[in-house]
Amino acid sequence: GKENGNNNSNDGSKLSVVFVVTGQLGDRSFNDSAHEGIKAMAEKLGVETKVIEIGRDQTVWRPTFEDLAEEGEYDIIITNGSNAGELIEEIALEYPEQKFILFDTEMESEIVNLYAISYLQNEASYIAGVLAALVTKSDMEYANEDNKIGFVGGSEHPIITDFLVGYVEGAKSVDPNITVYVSYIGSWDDTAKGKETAMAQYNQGVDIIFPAAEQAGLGCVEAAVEMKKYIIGVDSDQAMLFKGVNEDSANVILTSVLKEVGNSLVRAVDLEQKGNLPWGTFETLGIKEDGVGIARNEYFDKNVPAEIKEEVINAYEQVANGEVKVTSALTDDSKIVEEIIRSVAP
Amino acid sequence: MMDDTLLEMKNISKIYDNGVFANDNISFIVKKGEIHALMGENGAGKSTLMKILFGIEDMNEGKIIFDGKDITNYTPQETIGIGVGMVHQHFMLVDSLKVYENVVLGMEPKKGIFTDRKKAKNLVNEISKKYNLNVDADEVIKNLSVGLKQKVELIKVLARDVKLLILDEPTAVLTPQETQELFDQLLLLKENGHTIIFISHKIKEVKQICDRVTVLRRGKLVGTIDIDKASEEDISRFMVGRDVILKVDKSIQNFKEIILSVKDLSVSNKSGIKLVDKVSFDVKRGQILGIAGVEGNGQNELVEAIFGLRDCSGTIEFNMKDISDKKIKDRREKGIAFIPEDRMATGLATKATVWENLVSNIIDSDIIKTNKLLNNNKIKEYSETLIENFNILCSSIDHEVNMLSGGNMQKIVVAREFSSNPDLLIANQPTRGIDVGANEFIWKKLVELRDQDKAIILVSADLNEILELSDSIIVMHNGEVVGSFVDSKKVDENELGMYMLGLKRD
Amino acid sequence: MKKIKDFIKDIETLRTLVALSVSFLIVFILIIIISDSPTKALFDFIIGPFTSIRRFGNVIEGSLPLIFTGLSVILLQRTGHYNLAMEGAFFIGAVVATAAALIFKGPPLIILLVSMLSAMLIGAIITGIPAVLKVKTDANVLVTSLMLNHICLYVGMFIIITYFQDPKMNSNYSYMFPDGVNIPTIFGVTRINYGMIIALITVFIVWFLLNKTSFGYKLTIVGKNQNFAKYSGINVNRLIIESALIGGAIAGLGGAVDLFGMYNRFQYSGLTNYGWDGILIAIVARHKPHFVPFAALFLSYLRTGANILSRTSDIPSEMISIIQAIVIVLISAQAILSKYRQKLVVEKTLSGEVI
Amino acid sequence: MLEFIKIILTPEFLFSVIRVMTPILFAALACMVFIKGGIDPIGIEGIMLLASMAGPVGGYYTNSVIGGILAAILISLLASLLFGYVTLKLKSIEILAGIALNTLASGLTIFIIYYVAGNKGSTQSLTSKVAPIIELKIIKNIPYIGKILSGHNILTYLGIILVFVLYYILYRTPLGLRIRSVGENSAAAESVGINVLKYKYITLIMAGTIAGLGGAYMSMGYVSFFSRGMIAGRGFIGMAAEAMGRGNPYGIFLSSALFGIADSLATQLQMLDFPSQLIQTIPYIITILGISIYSYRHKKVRKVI
Ligand SMILES: Nc1ncnc2c1ncn2[C@@H]1O[C@H](COP(=O)(O)OP(=O)(O)OP(=O)(O)O)[C@@H](O)[C@H]1O
Ligand SMILES: Nc1ncnc2c1ncn2[C@@H]1O[C@H](COP(=O)(O)OP(=O)(O)OP(=O)(O)O)[C@@H](O)[C@H]1O
Ligand SMILES: [Mg+2]
Ligand SMILES: [Mg+2]
Repeated sequence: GKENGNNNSNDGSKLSVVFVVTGQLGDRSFNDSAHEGIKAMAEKLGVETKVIEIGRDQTVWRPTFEDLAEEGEYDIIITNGSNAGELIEEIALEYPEQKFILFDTEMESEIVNLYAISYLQNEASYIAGVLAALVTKSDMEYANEDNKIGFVGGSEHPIITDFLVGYVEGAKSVDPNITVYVSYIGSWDDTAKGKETAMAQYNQGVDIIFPAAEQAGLGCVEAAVEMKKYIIGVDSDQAMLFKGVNEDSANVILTSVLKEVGNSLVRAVDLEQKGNLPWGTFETLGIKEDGVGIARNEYFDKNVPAEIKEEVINAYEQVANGEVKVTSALTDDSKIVEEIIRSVAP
Repeated sequence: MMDDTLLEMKNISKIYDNGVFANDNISFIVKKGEIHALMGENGAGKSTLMKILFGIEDMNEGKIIFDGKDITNYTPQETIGIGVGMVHQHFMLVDSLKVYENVVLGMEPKKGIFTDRKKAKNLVNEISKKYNLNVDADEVIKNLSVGLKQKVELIKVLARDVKLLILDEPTAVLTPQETQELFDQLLLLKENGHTIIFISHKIKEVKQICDRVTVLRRGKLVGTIDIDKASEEDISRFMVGRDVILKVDKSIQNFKEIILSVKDLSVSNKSGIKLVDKVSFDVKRGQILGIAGVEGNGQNELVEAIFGLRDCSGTIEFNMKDISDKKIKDRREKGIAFIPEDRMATGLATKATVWENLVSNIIDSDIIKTNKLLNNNKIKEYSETLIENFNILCSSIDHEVNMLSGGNMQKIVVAREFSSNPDLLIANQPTRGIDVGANEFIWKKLVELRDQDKAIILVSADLNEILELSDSIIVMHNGEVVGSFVDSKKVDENELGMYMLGLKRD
Repeated sequence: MKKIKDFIKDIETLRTLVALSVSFLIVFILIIIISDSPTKALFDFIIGPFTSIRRFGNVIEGSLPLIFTGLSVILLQRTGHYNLAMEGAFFIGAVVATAAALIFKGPPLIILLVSMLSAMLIGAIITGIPAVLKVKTDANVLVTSLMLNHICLYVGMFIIITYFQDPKMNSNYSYMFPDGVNIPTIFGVTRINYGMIIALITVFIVWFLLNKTSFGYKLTIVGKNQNFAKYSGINVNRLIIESALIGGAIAGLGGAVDLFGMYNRFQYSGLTNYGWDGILIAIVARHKPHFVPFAALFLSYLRTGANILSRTSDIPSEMISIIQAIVIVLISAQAILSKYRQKLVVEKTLSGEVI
Repeated sequence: MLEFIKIILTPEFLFSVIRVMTPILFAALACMVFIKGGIDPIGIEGIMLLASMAGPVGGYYTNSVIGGILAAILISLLASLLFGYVTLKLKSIEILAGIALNTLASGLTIFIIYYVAGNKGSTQSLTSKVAPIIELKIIKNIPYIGKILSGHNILTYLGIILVFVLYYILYRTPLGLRIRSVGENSAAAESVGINVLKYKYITLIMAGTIAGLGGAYMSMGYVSFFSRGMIAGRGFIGMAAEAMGRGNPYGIFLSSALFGIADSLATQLQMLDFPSQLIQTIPYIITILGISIYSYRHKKVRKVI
């Protein structure tokens, strides 16, 4: 390793980054998305990369980061900041030579070797809410009379609530009288339970569900296929994951709420290579910045009727140009957030 | 090799994992068609030798030849295959299974892929009828008394067609009548050409049915002699190295005040049947009260209820105070001690160490404590004293009890219960499985206790023991007291037998 | 002359060493198959934990919660029941300690004490429930305790999320503990903290209870034969409950110590699994409290090494669990050397070298 | 509330109970066999996890459902026999080996699917093979009942049939008698010439096969792919169901059904506006209450008579 990892553009050698996964790869969610970004960096930017998985057991997090910072083998350590943020701040102060990029978090203190990216997932799920509310009343093949849509979360979690509140607001913007069923699986892994939870909602007349439950959400997709209902994917473009493997699944996923973790990381590292990354700040990426969005893939084109598409795109623009301000579970008062969610409860 | 040799064990040595030298170069021969007794003090190595023969224990050295075949390394399966059957000293029964299931285990009659249950039950019924062993084929083992379990074990081997039958202390838990019946059957088997190895501590029994006796002492062979040529005294001398006279000298009766008074005590079983039915009696200081009865007539339940191991109705007064609501702990503290019938299930924690089993009744007392804390030195001293006094053969007090021989286990129970110097000792089959020497010793101890004006309730399947020791006797039949004799000298064996079988009552 | 007892002890030690070597050998072979630089990988795994003070600190820190749950398991299972509620007790102990630390006001030391005591109390209640149900209704302890663990998790998360969640955090974390409400570290570089002292005191107390008091003796007897215990005049039911209460209190305390020693706010997102680890620890320590710290250190060492391995080498992180499984199983393999042992005992006995 | 009772009475709800019950039933039956043969069942979770991984992978390679199920059974047999080797031959402590097996499985499954499917989370990218749904000819047309009982996965019916089959094997055949005797008192079994080891291995094979079917159900019936950690404690719940059913196949069937009901109930309640975590405790609370009341009555009955 090198004795320190701070300078890179100067000595001309390759920039090196390490992605520390505080969870596991294969979540088809933000970790995988970030991983895609890392791969892209290696390919397009010629960056040297390494991925280390350290799981959810927090006791090993600190030693890992400290070891990495102390060895200084990598110029930049990239990791998810929503859980590890506080820890990284401490370590960043302890090892000012080591640079860190955090995603999914906002940093309040201005630490010069730290850069953070957060995502306005509520904005993207607002669009999803709009779509869902339109679909449930439409005469699409799997839609029914009832004015009911669903949301399935892994467990209660601020980020999940952020998804939820945007979704609800979007749906309400279409029809204030809509009913939104909300269930939590109680697990991020249990696909069978995910399926069970979605089926229970579908049995109540819900015809479209937005699951934000990592892997467990895959069970919801199965429920949709089996019961001939709709799903909105989360984080990555999930319909495309099924393309060619399982067309039935791909066809029930009308769109996906995207959180462009990978792209934003590539952008940040690109900036760093050019010496332009504003260390010590954080950026918040919303629809306007293309940090979040919804997937407009072939299945969206094929399966969503034109008039709905139009209204969805309309909403997209409204959010992008700031006409619509979406409530956030991360920054707004929790009372207000609860109020909104409760207003559409069955 | 002589023609009439069935079994030859040659130079057998066995050292257990813990370093105990259980068999040291033992050789002996069993002839076809004989009943061969194996005798020796507790821990002499009899059971070990038989387990080796049967294939359940490995030996370190030696050779076994059966019917001309070398069976040294046979598994039990193979041993059974060539016609050897064994009744173990401690039951080899599966508790939750029924009697007939235990009997046919390993040789189940089949109907298609299923067990032919009818056939299995018939088999049990046939054998129990033929050998007069009355057991209900459908009863679950764990509900059976020790005596009945022993019968199941016998049925188990008898159901298998065996050439050589090994019986490890089968009579320890049988009543005299049952023993006689068993002997009749053994003799019958012998006539039919079967060979039997018979382990017992009772010289009388051995004299009665055996042809030859091999004696072990401390793991070594002492020798084999013909029964005809030896008297009882000879045999005991051969075994223990001295004369043992199983007789006690008792001073004349000198009863003091009543210490225990039982009134209308009743005990019911699961299905509401009365096992003990309104029993009343008194025990006085300085008295040994024998309770006679055929196994299973409520003696057991009665004494367990007195000690608090069973729910019961009626009153139990000890030293003039009603103790029927008291916990066992209180009863013990008030001065009652109890030797239970079943040492393996109740009397010992066999997986615990020797010292742990020896101190259980004094764990809260200061005898083994300093400043309220257990003191290892005191424990050691205390345990070793008991071991020495009661002549318990064990190499370390830290060994698990299940590494001891059966008789030595029993001695641990007896030693512990005597150690608290109780006012009332309830002794249920105290000498079960104990060698003559130790038997004599325990008898002496019982009488000593009585002479110190303590009281003793003695339950025994051994009528001889009851008659020999008791000052007074009550007889139980079907849960009731059918006869009581303030002076035991006023009754003889035959008369007691009539009472016990319910042919006569007061 | 040597006592046979001591001699057997020597063989036992030898067996453990052989088992350890065999398991490392297997791990080594696995590593050779998977890794491109096996020697470095093996070095990182075995020597890695000793290459810096901080890493060695990790080993010691990691053993702390294991000591508590290991001791807890020893007590919980002493009476022969399969009470697994230490997992829930550990977790809920941390939850309640958090609540106490955030609710009570006062000098930090007092808050700490109150928090730890509340953690012990709730831990005792949790493990006590299966025991009481067993005694009163004869409900199977395994079932009730397994169920309770889930209840602890969900109720604990409910409490944290509903009452103590810090809205500033994008995660289910509680508010920060007040200043000074933590267990200070002993050595600067590492996170080894005074919780270690608490752990060692607990080890001593448990050892003392089990070996020096009639209470401990009685527990052992109840575990070995309940009928015999009853016949000996021991109040079996009371002991089953009491040992569960103490075991739970220790697990709860473990939760609090882990919380205040390693974190400055509540951050568990699920059950910690330290309870299950406790079973391993108890078994490896042969249910003897004074061996618990060593067993815990060993497991922690193994994990630290495996973590370093997965970080520095090309060995995938999943291999860690595989390696752990192999080592743990082989360590307890009694059959290793059993023939040799038997042979030695025979030889020594015959030659009269031992008594 | 009325609304809610209506939901519970719908055939869909009762149908879901059977679906939820199935993996627990398999787990509990496997545990039962383990315990009857005197083997600690704590490794069940890991065995089922391995099987649920092998199902889709096997199905993918053989391109057949049968191939998938056989692969699931095969791997759980291997795991079960490995456990047997380690505990019976090397004499490791069973609980320890069981926990180790669970640890091993959690790592190994991810390792393998990453190798096969290129993803550490699930095998979704493999074309799925699912065990067929069976419509019961006559029952199907009975109103209400038909909707509940017909149309389940073939493995579900197999599980229910197994309850009876196992009952007869264990309690009516020599094989069962021997397994039970070996499990309860191996010395006694040995003393009548039964080869204890052989029957231990038979136990392992039987229980392993059942656990394998349970695992296969998860990934080839319940859902159509394997995902990391997908057994999610169902093996342990199976252990609990076994204990609650007091080791009797019929009792186990009932307690598995109770788990199914409780779990489905909680899923329904999730949709109401209650704190989600508290609702998640419902199945566990019901279980504790259930077993306590049941055991208490059992105990009282035992005392009275
Ligand atoms: N962008 C996202 N899209 C979908 N789900 C998300 C997203 N971000 C977070 N979540 C959900 O919130 C959970 C919490 O994520 P986080 O990164 O804070 O930590 P975690 O360790 O995965 O959480 P936990 O241990 O509580 O499951 C994630 O497991 C994930 O399912
Ligand atoms: N499993 C064992 N492990 C260690 N030592 C044992 C074991 N079984 C028996 N021993 C020891 O071997 C010796 C012989 O025991 P054995 O049971 O053969 O005696 P025995 O002659 O049958 O005595 P008893 O008349 O009391 O039944 C005893 O000292 C005993 O402690
Ligand atoms: Mg609709
Ligand atoms: Mg013997």
